Amino acid sequence: MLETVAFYALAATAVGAALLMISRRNAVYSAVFLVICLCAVAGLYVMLNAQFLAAVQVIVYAGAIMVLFLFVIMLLRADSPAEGLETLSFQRIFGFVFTVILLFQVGAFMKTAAPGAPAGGMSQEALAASNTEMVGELLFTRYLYTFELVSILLLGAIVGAVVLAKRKL
Amino acid sequence: MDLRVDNHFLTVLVFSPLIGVAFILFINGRREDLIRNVAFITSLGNLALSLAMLRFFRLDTPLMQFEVAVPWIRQFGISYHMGVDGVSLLLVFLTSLLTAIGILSSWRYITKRVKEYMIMMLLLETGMLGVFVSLDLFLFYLFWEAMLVPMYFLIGAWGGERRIYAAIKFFLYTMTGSVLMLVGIVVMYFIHLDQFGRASFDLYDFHRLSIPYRTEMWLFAAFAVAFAIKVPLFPFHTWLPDAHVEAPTAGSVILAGVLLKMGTYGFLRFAIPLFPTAAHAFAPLVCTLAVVSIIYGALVAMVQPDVKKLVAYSSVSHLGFVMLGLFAFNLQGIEGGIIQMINHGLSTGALFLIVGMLYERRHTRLIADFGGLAKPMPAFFVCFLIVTLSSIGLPGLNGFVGEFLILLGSFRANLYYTIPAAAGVILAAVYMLWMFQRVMYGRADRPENRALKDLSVREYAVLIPIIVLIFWIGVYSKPFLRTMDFTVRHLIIEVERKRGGPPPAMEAPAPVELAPSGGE
Amino acid sequence: MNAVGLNSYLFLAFVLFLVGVMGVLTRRNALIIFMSVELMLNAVNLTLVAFARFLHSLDGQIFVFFVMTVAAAEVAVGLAIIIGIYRRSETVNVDEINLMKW
Amino acid sequence: MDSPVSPKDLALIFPQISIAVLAIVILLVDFLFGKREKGATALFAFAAAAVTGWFAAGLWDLNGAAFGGLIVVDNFSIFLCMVFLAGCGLTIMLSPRYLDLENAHTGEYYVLLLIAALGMMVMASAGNLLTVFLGIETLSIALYALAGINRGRAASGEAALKYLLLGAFASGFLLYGIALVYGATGTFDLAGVAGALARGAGAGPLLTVGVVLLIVGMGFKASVAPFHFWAPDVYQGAPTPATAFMATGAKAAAFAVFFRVFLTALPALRADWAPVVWTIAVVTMCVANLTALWQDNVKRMLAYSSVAHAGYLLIAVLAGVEWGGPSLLFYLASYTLMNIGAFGVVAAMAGKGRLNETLDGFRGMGYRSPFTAALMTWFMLSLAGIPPTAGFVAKLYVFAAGVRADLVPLVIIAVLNAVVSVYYYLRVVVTMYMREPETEAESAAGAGGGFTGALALTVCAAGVLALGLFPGPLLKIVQAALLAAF
Amino acid sequence: MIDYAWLTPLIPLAGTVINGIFGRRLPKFVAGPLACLTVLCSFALSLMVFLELNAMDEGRRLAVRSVFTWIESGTIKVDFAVLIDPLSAVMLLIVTGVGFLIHVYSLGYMGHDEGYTRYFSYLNLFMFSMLLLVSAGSFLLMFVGWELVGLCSYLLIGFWYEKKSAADAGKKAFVVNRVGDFGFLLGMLALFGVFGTLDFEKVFAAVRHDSLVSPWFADHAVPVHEALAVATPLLGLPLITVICLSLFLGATGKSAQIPLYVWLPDAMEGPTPVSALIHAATMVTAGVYMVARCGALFTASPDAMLVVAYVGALTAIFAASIGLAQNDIKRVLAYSTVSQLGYMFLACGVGAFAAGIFHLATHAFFKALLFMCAGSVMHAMSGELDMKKMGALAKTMKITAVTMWVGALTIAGIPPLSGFFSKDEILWSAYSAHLNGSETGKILYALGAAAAVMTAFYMFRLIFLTFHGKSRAAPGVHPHESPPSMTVPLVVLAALSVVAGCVGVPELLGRFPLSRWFFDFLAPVTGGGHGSAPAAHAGSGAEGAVMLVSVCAAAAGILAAYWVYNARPALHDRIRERLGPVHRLVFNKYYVDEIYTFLIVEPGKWLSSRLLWRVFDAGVIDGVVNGAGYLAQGAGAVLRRFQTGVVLNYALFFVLGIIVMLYLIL
Repeated sequence: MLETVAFYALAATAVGAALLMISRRNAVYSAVFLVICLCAVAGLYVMLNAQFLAAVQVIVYAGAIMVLFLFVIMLLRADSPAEGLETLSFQRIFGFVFTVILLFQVGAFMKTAAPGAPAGGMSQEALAASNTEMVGELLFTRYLYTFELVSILLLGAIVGAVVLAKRKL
Repeated sequence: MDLRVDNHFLTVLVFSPLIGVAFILFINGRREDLIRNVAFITSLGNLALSLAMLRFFRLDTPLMQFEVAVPWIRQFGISYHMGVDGVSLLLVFLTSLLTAIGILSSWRYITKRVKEYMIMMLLLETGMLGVFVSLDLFLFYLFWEAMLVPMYFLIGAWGGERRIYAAIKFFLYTMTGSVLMLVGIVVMYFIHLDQFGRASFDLYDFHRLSIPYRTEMWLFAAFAVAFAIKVPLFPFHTWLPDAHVEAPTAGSVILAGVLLKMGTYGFLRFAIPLFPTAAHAFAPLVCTLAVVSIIYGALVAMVQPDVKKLVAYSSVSHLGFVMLGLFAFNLQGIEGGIIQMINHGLSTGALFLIVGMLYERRHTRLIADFGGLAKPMPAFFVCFLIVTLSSIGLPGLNGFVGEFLILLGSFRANLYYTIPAAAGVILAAVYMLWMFQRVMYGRADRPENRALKDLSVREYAVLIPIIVLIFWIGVYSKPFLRTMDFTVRHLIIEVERKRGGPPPAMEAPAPVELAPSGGE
Repeated sequence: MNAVGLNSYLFLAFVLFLVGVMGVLTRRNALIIFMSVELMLNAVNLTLVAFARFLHSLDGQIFVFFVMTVAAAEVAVGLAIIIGIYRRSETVNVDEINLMKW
Repeated sequence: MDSPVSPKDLALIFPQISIAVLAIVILLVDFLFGKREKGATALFAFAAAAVTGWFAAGLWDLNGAAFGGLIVVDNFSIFLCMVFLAGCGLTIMLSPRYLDLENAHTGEYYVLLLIAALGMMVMASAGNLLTVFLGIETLSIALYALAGINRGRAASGEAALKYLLLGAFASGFLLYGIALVYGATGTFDLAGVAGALARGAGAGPLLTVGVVLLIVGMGFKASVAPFHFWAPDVYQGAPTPATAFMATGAKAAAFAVFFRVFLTALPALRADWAPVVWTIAVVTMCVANLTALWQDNVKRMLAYSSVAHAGYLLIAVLAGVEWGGPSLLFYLASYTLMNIGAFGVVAAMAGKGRLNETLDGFRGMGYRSPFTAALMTWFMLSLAGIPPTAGFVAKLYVFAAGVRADLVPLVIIAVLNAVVSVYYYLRVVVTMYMREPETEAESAAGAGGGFTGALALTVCAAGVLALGLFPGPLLKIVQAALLAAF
Repeated sequence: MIDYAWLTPLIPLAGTVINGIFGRRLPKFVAGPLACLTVLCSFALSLMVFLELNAMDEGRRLAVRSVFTWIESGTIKVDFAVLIDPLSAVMLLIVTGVGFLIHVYSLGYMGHDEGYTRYFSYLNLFMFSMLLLVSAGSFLLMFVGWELVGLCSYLLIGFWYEKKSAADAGKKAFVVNRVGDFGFLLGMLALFGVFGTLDFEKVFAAVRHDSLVSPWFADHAVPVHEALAVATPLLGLPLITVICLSLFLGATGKSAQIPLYVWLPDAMEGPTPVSALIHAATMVTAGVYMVARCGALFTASPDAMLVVAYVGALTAIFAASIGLAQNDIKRVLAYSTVSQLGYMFLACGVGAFAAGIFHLATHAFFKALLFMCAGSVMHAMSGELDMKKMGALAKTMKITAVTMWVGALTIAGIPPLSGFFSKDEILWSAYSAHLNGSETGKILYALGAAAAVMTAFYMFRLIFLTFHGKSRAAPGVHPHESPPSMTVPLVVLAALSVVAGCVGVPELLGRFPLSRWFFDFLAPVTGGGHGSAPAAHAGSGAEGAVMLVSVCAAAAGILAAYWVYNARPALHDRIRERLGPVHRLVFNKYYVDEIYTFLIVEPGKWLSSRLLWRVFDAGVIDGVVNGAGYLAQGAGAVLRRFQTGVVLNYALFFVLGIIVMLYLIL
């Protein structure tokens, strides 16, 4: 019961924040609503026994990344509501229509679909008990390769970001 | 197939122009006369090889000669397989001859970018020769397409006003047809793979296929469209006038003299023997189109104001005869068709040379700009007259032999096509003579026409070999017909055998023997 | 087992995803578009975690971890690009960035 | 628990390690060279690509999976690695002069190229949807940066932004697709997915939607319609050598993934995805070829052309493993050579402060710089599929594969499209040989490319010729690669 | 000598080659005589051949000599072979004989022309072609000569090519001939289809012996008469009729019969010796020769024979009527030629092939004579052709006047000149022929007799207008007699015209050595000497009556002409006014040229130029081709608009793509 209530509360928060995010004219507000949305999703992660991810979500995503966003928004003075509606009206109408079509095309399946057979072979309880530990272990054993790969990816991102953003080469 | 390497004579023949190309590449582009000489000597060398081939060609066998077969791309069973038989022999010779003549005729006509021009001419020669000797469909297609490129350059870079339009139209139109043929070739490849478990693009292997009826029809259609565009058969002909008009003289000569023959050659070498049933099924359509080409080409040629365009449409008409002959499926028809290919190459080639000579002198090709040229240019008059008459099909000149045999063959196959086709003979006289009259006869009203120079030594050299052949074939065609006799007989027998029809009616009608008591 | 079924999570994630899509399609501020993309990724993450939960598998969570990392990397590069654009043309409106077309 | 890394695993990813480490080394070494000496960095980068290629070649016929199936190193992937690295090396050779002229020569450029190559290699050998994703992202992030690296030009930044926004958008869909496939089959492992599907598990509308979204995600990278819109803009805006790499390597990697995912993991669903891919192929070919007819900017035209080629390549994917696989590999190899060559010529057209990418700049080039023009002609012919070029054999092979798979209508559409494409390829040739320059600037539009550039172009041209006339050895290799891999 | 008969055509060819190649470097006094010499050699050779043949047994006068194989393809084998039999021997003699005289005449006539050597090379080429035509051993080789004489005709009519009318006339001649050749070609194809050979003696022998043949439409051997009786599809006529009519179409073209006669009057644009040689004496008779040569075939088809006879008779009277009103001296002669050729066909049509050939021979003499006289007149009048501007020339041109009188009397049919005998033979054959009932013969006879009156009238109209009455010459024209090289041939031909009749005298007028020689000699070829056969059953009374009528007709014509044009010069203007429209109709040659132009030439041009070329070819066919290109470009133009440059639009298409894909797959 509590879980259901929590789910709907978080879900409503997430969707509401998301809708507000995309509809605010001021980019700063959007960023703030996105943070709220991300936190709500983090709450859902907890409910799904993904405590580690929930933590990462709040710290890295909502914390670091969104701060970076806000920083850039301020830097570029993009918070001023410069957007006009009319120039993009057809784009907006179609954007809305297409999204709704997608909702009806696929939404129904989302409510009826069932996952495949359990593949992990681990009980929920075990997973819940030491989520962080297990994720960590997997990352450094089975997924060591990808972990290292991501480091190169990040290196590339850093190099790229530096090259692109540096004032003078 | 068992791979025999008889000799590499054909390799040398086909690729010898590339030697010239290699030399020319290293000559400074400003030394134009040297380039011309090298190109001409190369083409003469090639012509000498062709003559040697004629000399050593054996007349007593239908089989391929000078055959060379080397595995090339084993994964697809593609082999470097070439050979010459009676069908292709004369065409190879014609190619060598017309290229040499074309190069000679370009001596003063081409003054810009001589180096590139000569390279293209020689590349074109290799491409054309390759088409006529390839016995592997991959190899054939390779030459068939590759040859478009130098021709495209010749039209596009050295042509007239609308050269780019013409060049692109030529390229795209012909390519549209040939890509469909490529799909057809691939389909055959897989049929062969399934039936024999072995990859091959070899013509010999494809002859052994048994193809389901529907497939055969489709395959024939794919091949036929490619070839019909090249021929060009009505209604696929509209690229031809444009290409001819815009091309430089030598380009037109080769276009008319050789390239169009690739279409008819393709029918004879591939489309008919590979798909005999379909070929017979399609024969009414093809013959109808051929007859329409004959009449239509002639009628439209009649009213052209531009000499080159007129000759171009006349090609449509003449090639219609060839097609009619080939689709008679009998000895006279096919032999007439082949001879007519040669004839058309000679006479139309010569006509384009003549138009080129006029253009060099007057920088116009409009009939209305000429008139009264007979007086200042008597020798030119004679040559032009002979060539015109050859094109009309005057007996005693080459054109007649081909047309007569075609009509004879076609008459035996289906006389309904023969009657309108024979009527085309009348129209040929109308449009050619009318043109001839307007150009050569009358009073030279324009002063520039009055001052024209007669043929130069080089121009004699260009025209005389053709005229000699025009007379030779016209007066004594037997040696030419003999080169193809065995091959064509064999081909007809094979076609009939594959169709499973009655044994070939090669000997009907039997000649009447003189009754012993009668007449004397 | 669970009071809230998998489908609820899936549907929620899908809705969030579509909100992100709608954001991309309807906004012209590059930064907001970019945030909408982050929202889409987030929705995917939720889907993955939900599946992981119901499949009794941690792979999904691991995947989410990598998605987050990649998202961070993309943000880094993306913001650098946006800054570069802004420096040159003083705008972050994507419909004004159309030098190249047709 | 055992050590997570076995020596064999390390051996199999040694080329990846090599290129990653060398990239870092170059990043550091780059500091040694001054602003005008970045050519030395290029040399190092070329060496890095070459060495890695040598390592990769050493893995031929090893055919194994590493890291629990995250990575599958088989001949298929090794062949593609060689193609990527060749493309990378050629791109590096084309770059110095262009970047110097554009004042955008930095060492980071080469590092990013190498990282992009790493991403491609990961994609080619990905055995798991996670590696697929990470490979794509590694590649993409490097390419986003490469597209925008020419900061002197607005177009470069615009290209980067467009690429990034759409790329991220597409990643979202790809991820959603991966998530749905995971949900339906319970695994990210390609073989696992195939196994689950073979057991009859998971099939359902969610999985189908997931497959569609996978097509979307990978189709974006492969630039197939209607997900190709980024390609012309990005190709045009990015520095030309980088474009060359994008158009060849990235596309090849995308098709490698496409092929592997759909033919290893999802063959069971072929009946579902084949019609969709069929349609996409037709739309891609037609849209790209028809739009390309109008392009006056050669680079942009080549971009549309590369989209069109993606359409042809889809035929290979549809044709299946036996014929489609080798034809795909052959096509990608030939395509890499001829397209890098073509973009290389465009790069070579650049002069100080002028890119000369439009057709006007090519006027009369056939006589101004005959060698480059001849090479360009050669590449155009190859792209158009005229024998005796590699492009012809490649097209023939792919179309043959299509015929084999009973896709004759599709093949006919494709060959007709190829005819249409001839028009715009020949337009370049027409301009070079048949039109005279009209302005001073046009007649001055140079074509050099520097020594390395010319060398790279020559290598490409020679390769195109060699593959066109004697494709046998390479055919043997690609057929062997597929036999061992699938 | 028969073994060398094949040289007969080739000797003049050598002349052509020498004059053609070295012509401009040869002096005139070499080129012309050289040409004459070659013809003289041929004549000598022909004479020897003729004598040798004549010396043989009557039944064995046939020799085929093959020189080399020209075409060989499967069953068709055509040799370059000559056939020497009485018919070809006679023809060879006529052609070389008259040809030689005209060559000599040309030496003078063309003496001052700048195209002197060109003229003689053409003329020699003509001799070659004509000799080839008459000596050919097969249909195909005959066709070669047939076409080549057409070519020479084209070249010689257009000899003065700077005159547009000359060039046009040349082309017209060639094209109209081609229409006829089309028929010849079809007939030949059908013959090959039936007989499997084109050699004359094999075909005719098969017909004669009714051998077994395997025609193309039957799958087994059948006798010739069955094969030839097969009804042809579409037409329903027996095959033999179709073949004969096809061949006859060829003959009407070459021999200027209805409906293809229109080229001959225009052909007078050529030099007068050419008109004499080609368009009077030799080439135009090729059709008659061909029909006579194929007598065996034609006799097998009564319907075809009837057509031949009617066409001949109608042409005879039709052309003669046009000749009544022409003022151009050469055109009068041209229509006269057409008319006389009609007589010859009439003879062939009624089966009297030998009579046709006989008339051919005499006609060759007198018509060549008339033309050359006309040429002499023109020579004297500085090229003037209009008879209205002549008159009283008899005073200054004695020889010409006398010889022309002889020619006119001959053609009018005044005994005992040769024309009387040959024409009478034809008229009598027609009168006595049994074709489709005897009335037909009588009708044909009536037509012929009427034409005879007209002939006499227009010939003497010409004579009186030209040589008598007052001179109406333009000032500055000083008529003078021609040089001997021209007058000597006139005299020779006049003599021949006078005496030639004695080898074909009707038995009614007595028998003497050689009196029926011509018919007897030709009998093996033309079949049983038709010329004399009717006499046996029609009775000599009727024959005498026919003869008398002929003479009266000729006399009436001459007197009428005298009355109108000499005795009462003012009368003819009144007659012309009285006749009004009829005169205009006749004067304008029944507007046949205009009708042809209106019905065939103009629609053809319009069809080709406007409809086929500009609308259909450029518009429809090329429109489709270019349209495909434009369509592609247009589609491209639309599609590229989707590439707006705005990334958001791209995302929109992206999503749209997904929606469509989902729609497809779900």
